[in-house]
Amino acid sequence: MIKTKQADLSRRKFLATTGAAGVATLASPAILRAAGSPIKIGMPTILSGRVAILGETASVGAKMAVDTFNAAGGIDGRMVELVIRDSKGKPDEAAKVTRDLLSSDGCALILNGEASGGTFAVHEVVRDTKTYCMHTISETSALTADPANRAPWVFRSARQGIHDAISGGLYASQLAKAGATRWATCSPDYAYGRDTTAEFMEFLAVFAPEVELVGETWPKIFQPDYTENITNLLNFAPDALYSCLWGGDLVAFFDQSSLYGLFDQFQTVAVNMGDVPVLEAIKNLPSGIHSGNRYHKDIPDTDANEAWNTSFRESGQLPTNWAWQTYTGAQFVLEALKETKGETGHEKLADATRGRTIDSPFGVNGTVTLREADNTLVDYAIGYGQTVSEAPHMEGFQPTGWDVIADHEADWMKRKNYL
Amino acid sequence: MLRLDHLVKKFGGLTATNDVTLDFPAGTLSAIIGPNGAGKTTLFNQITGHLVPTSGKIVFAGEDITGMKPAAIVRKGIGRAFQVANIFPTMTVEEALASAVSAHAHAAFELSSAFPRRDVKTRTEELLALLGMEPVARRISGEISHGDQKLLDVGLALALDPKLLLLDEPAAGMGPEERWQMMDTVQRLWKSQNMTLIFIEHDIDLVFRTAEIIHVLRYGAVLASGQADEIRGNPEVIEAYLGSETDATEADSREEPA
Amino acid sequence: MLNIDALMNCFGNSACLVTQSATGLIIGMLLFLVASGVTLIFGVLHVVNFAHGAFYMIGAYAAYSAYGVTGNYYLSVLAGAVAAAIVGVLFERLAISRVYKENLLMQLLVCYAFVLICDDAVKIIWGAEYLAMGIPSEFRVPPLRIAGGVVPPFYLFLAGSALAVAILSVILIRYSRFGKIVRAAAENATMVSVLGIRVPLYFAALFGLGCALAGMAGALAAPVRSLTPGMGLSILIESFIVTVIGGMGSIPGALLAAILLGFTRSFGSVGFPLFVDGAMFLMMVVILVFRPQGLLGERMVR
Amino acid sequence: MNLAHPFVRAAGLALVCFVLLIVLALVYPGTWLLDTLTGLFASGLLVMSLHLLVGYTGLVSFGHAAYFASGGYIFGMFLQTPDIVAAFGAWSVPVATLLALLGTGLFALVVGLICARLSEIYFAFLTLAFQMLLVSVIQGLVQYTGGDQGLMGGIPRPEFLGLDMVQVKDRFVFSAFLFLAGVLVIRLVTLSSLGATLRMVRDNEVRTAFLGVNTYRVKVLAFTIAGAVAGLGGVILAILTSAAYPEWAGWAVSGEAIFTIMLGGLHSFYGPLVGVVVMRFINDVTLIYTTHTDLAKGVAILFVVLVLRRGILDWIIDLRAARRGRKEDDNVSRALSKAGKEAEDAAS
Repeated sequence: MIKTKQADLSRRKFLATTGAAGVATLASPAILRAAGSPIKIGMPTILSGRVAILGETASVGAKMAVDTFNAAGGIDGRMVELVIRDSKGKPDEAAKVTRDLLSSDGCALILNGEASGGTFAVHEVVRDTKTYCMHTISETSALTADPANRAPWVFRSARQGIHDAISGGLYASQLAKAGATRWATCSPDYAYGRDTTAEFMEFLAVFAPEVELVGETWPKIFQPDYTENITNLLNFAPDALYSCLWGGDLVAFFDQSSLYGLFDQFQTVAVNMGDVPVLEAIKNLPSGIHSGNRYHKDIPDTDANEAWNTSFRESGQLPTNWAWQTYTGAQFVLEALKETKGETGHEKLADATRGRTIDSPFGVNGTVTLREADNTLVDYAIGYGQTVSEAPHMEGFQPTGWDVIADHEADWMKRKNYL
Repeated sequence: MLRLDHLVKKFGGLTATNDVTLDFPAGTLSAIIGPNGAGKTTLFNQITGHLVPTSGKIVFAGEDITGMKPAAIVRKGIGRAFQVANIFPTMTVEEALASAVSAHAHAAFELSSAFPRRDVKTRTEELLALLGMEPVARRISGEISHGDQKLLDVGLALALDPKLLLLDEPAAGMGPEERWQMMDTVQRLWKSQNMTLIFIEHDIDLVFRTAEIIHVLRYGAVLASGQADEIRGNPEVIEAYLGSETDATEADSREEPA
Repeated sequence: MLNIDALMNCFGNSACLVTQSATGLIIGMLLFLVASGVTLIFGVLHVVNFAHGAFYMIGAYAAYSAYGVTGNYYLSVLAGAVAAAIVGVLFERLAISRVYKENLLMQLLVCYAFVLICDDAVKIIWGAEYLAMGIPSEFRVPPLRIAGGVVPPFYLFLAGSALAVAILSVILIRYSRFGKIVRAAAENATMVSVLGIRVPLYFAALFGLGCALAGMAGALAAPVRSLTPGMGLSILIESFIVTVIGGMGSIPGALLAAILLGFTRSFGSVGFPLFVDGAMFLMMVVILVFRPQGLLGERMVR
Repeated sequence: MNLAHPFVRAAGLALVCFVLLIVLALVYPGTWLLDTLTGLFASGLLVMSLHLLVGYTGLVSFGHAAYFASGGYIFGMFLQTPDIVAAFGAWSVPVATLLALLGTGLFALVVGLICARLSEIYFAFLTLAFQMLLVSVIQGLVQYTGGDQGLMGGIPRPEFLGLDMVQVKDRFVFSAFLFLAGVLVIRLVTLSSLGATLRMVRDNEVRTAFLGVNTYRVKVLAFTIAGAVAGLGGVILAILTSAAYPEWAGWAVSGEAIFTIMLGGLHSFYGPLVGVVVMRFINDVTLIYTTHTDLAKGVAILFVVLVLRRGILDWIIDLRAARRGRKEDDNVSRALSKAGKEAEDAAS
């Protein structure tokens, strides 16, 4: 039931925009539903710009889940249809696209494939319109951790920054113990970059109190030239660098940094390095960069993961962090739809989603769960390793246990007054 | 009404206005003539505040207006029309005149009245009649004939009810027939509006026929002043200007049509 | 927001001073190359080329493709410049030349349309996702150390060639027969065409030259910047800041302003890291308010 | 009441439109059209107010989006302050709207005082620079503006006069009111004596000064009014999206607004509104076939600028005028030939 984007849009959009527009569209969702027509899931994601490749893989991930579901008969024969739209990675565009998906495309719920910037915009829309929503990409902790942001019918199937920070802090404390005590940071200047960096440094200090922050530099998101940031890092003369740059920005940063021999001068922890397309795009990948796992076919090293990896690659794309997260998010949504028998009311769907555990190739123990307390994903494989210049590009992986994460996360929430 | 007192304007090494002292009594119709580059327009620009004199004084209605801004000088009651018709090309004739009247009626910033205000409309209709422009009132200013555009320019200046009106070559760029008509209109306006009028013209015949008093400029300085007969008989003027530029007989023969 | 200490420390430390100064010059030179194209076109044709960033992008993408085929970086840079020049001449002939006499608004719109079309065309030809060209092998060498400061040889090459090409084109405009004809035609096109010279071709060539400078800048920078549709925007804005600060139409002004901006970026990131962009716009505002003709501009404005 | 008075007619038209829109809201069963129109109201005020500058005063501002964003931010930041909302209660939204209008007007006044001294291209660049400066300020003051994320956490919009801004219909009615009020203000300006002065400045600034008008003040005044009305547009969008984003002040918004005016028609009052609708149409129709909407927009611009050489509404008006002209010619020639025939008949 997955059609191409264009074909998908055409009928609906055409109705919406030609003369008679109004009445026809207005009436249609109800009629279609009565006739057992497909349930539409709207998906805003980034399909242009420097991170378009991630948006593409997210689309493939969501489609995989929906295809499998429809092939297995859907909801008693009723199909599910994805409507995917380019949000261009801009918050205002993401908000606009989401509203359009709901009001002119007749989507009943949102599978949000936007990065952090746009996610908060989408979040406002679904809170405002009381629409069931699954955020699949944003890792910004405050999205679900801060009670002020929560909405009971909104979920997150992505990693959470705080989980990575605990895992990364624990891992990096070993570097600190080995003498790397002077740290600098270079992260993108927006919510995700600021929050993630602050959380990482916070936990690094928890596990290795001797660490000192000697300087930070904040390039703008999608900044073309990092020269001034790089030379600034040289001036800080740290023992180690932390960066949460990602996608094309990370590639450009690495290419430019290599001219300055940056990676010979200190240790580098680049949390988003572990995405396969990024690893392959950097033309001369330095070895020994520390990175979190984003998506890796050997983490966890199971048959299910291996099989998923193989079938994903049939799309012609390389699997990414965005891909598994969107796939997982779509799985949760579909399971919930099945339980409500296709009803899309936000409360009903939310009740069917909250606290649910599903089988997953990405779970440490073969399952992942949407934690009941804060509607966020737990039990996914998480840990740190090092890059190597040859495929599979990652080695020395050290997983972090979820008991450790849970303890520290609880402490952190207390410190933040989130509890 | 207007007195220029030892007016000097220098551009670098060039003296455009050289110690000009002139008096324009109230209610007179004067002309300033002189060959190209004699400094006629420069003189006007100083009177209207577009240029600041290097030295000397400009006194209007007993008040020293030297160095004032153009807009302030306009409000004192000096109106001006330009050598090249200086109009509002996309507005209709009626609209342009009404806008000028409106500005004069202190309504330029008025938001409370619809345009044109009733008194503005009445005055605009008077002006249109005075100028004889009713037939083209609804046409776009940029699309009417050259002569009408010049007339509109004069009309814009008249809209300000000036005590003193300066016309810079009102008949420039027109055919012979039109020129005579234009000067007749100027004379008629002057008579009916009870104002002081100064115009620049380099066509000596038009000047002799129209003006009461004539001032001849050369190289920025006053060469001669007087009534038509005095100027006509002044040997210096004949030598410097008349003899060299116009043929006397030809000029005489042109006095016929009216 | 302000970190005077860090700035003072940097001035007192030769390593930091050398590194940051070099950074300023590197950023400045590339900007100068782009801005000199803008200012050249404005100075002669009096057209504000709002589409200049698109030519930067075209240069970068053309270089990427050429590098893929030839594997030769220098050839790729040439290809980038040539591609931008060709598109520039076509754009001038088909669109911009029709609005030379129109007002600013029309020129702006034509350029805006061209930028939209180019960005989507790039998406169609090269795809929407980022591309990375990678650093040519001859430049994969350790950076130079000068008085404790760090300077990569690749950037030396980049800044050097940018400066050289920009200056060469100025000499071309000022002293060659081509330059003299173009400038004369800009003053009085009718007179020059009476002499039997086909003025439109000369205008097109000059426009193409300006675009080639942008294209070359894009090609030069391609190895270290990830290529995306719309990548021309930020460099366009910066080069306009440079052009306005230096004075519209003044090449020496553009050089001065480009270096000024480069240093603002490099030392600003030490002293006031969060307000670097703001500082650039503020400089532009101050210049426009107090000296609208720019630092070295000659045209009277008001 | 004088029904022939232009002000009365304009206000009457606005009132009729308002009633029609309320009826639409009542009978329309869904949300799509209402939300779409609400969005169009926001961009409508942006382009209509810019048109007052570009079309009526001849001031090409590249930075008009700054005032649009300013309206949205003032509105949002005011309502996101709990103490203020507690103090104003049910009047919070109207007060915030008024504040956004006045605050934006003040902001535009300050910028206008600086920019109006410059001519053409330098004016354009300076307005652009102020817009960019505003974007960096918004992005820099993270703790107040949410930086690049925009105003996060939603904008509280307490119910007032029985209107709840979370409801599509209520929100639509209030936005329609703001929109019509904004358009009416601009309409009254263009119909007033000030409007005539604006057109004089556009046509010939020097001559206007020579009629004793302080043209600098005229330009500043136009800039201020246009800015304030644009701010009202920002308020509508902030109500619709329950947020405000720095992109609203971006150059792309300004650029698209200028294009929308040109597309619709520079010389007719309602041209920009036609432009807004057509723009949305181009966007939605091209989305059916391709994601490359920019390409379609670019081609449309080139067509309008290079082929039509005027906006759509201007083109239609000119076309009708030309046809009427031809008709008159026809009448004349018919009359002439008739006269000729009669003369022939008489002769024979």
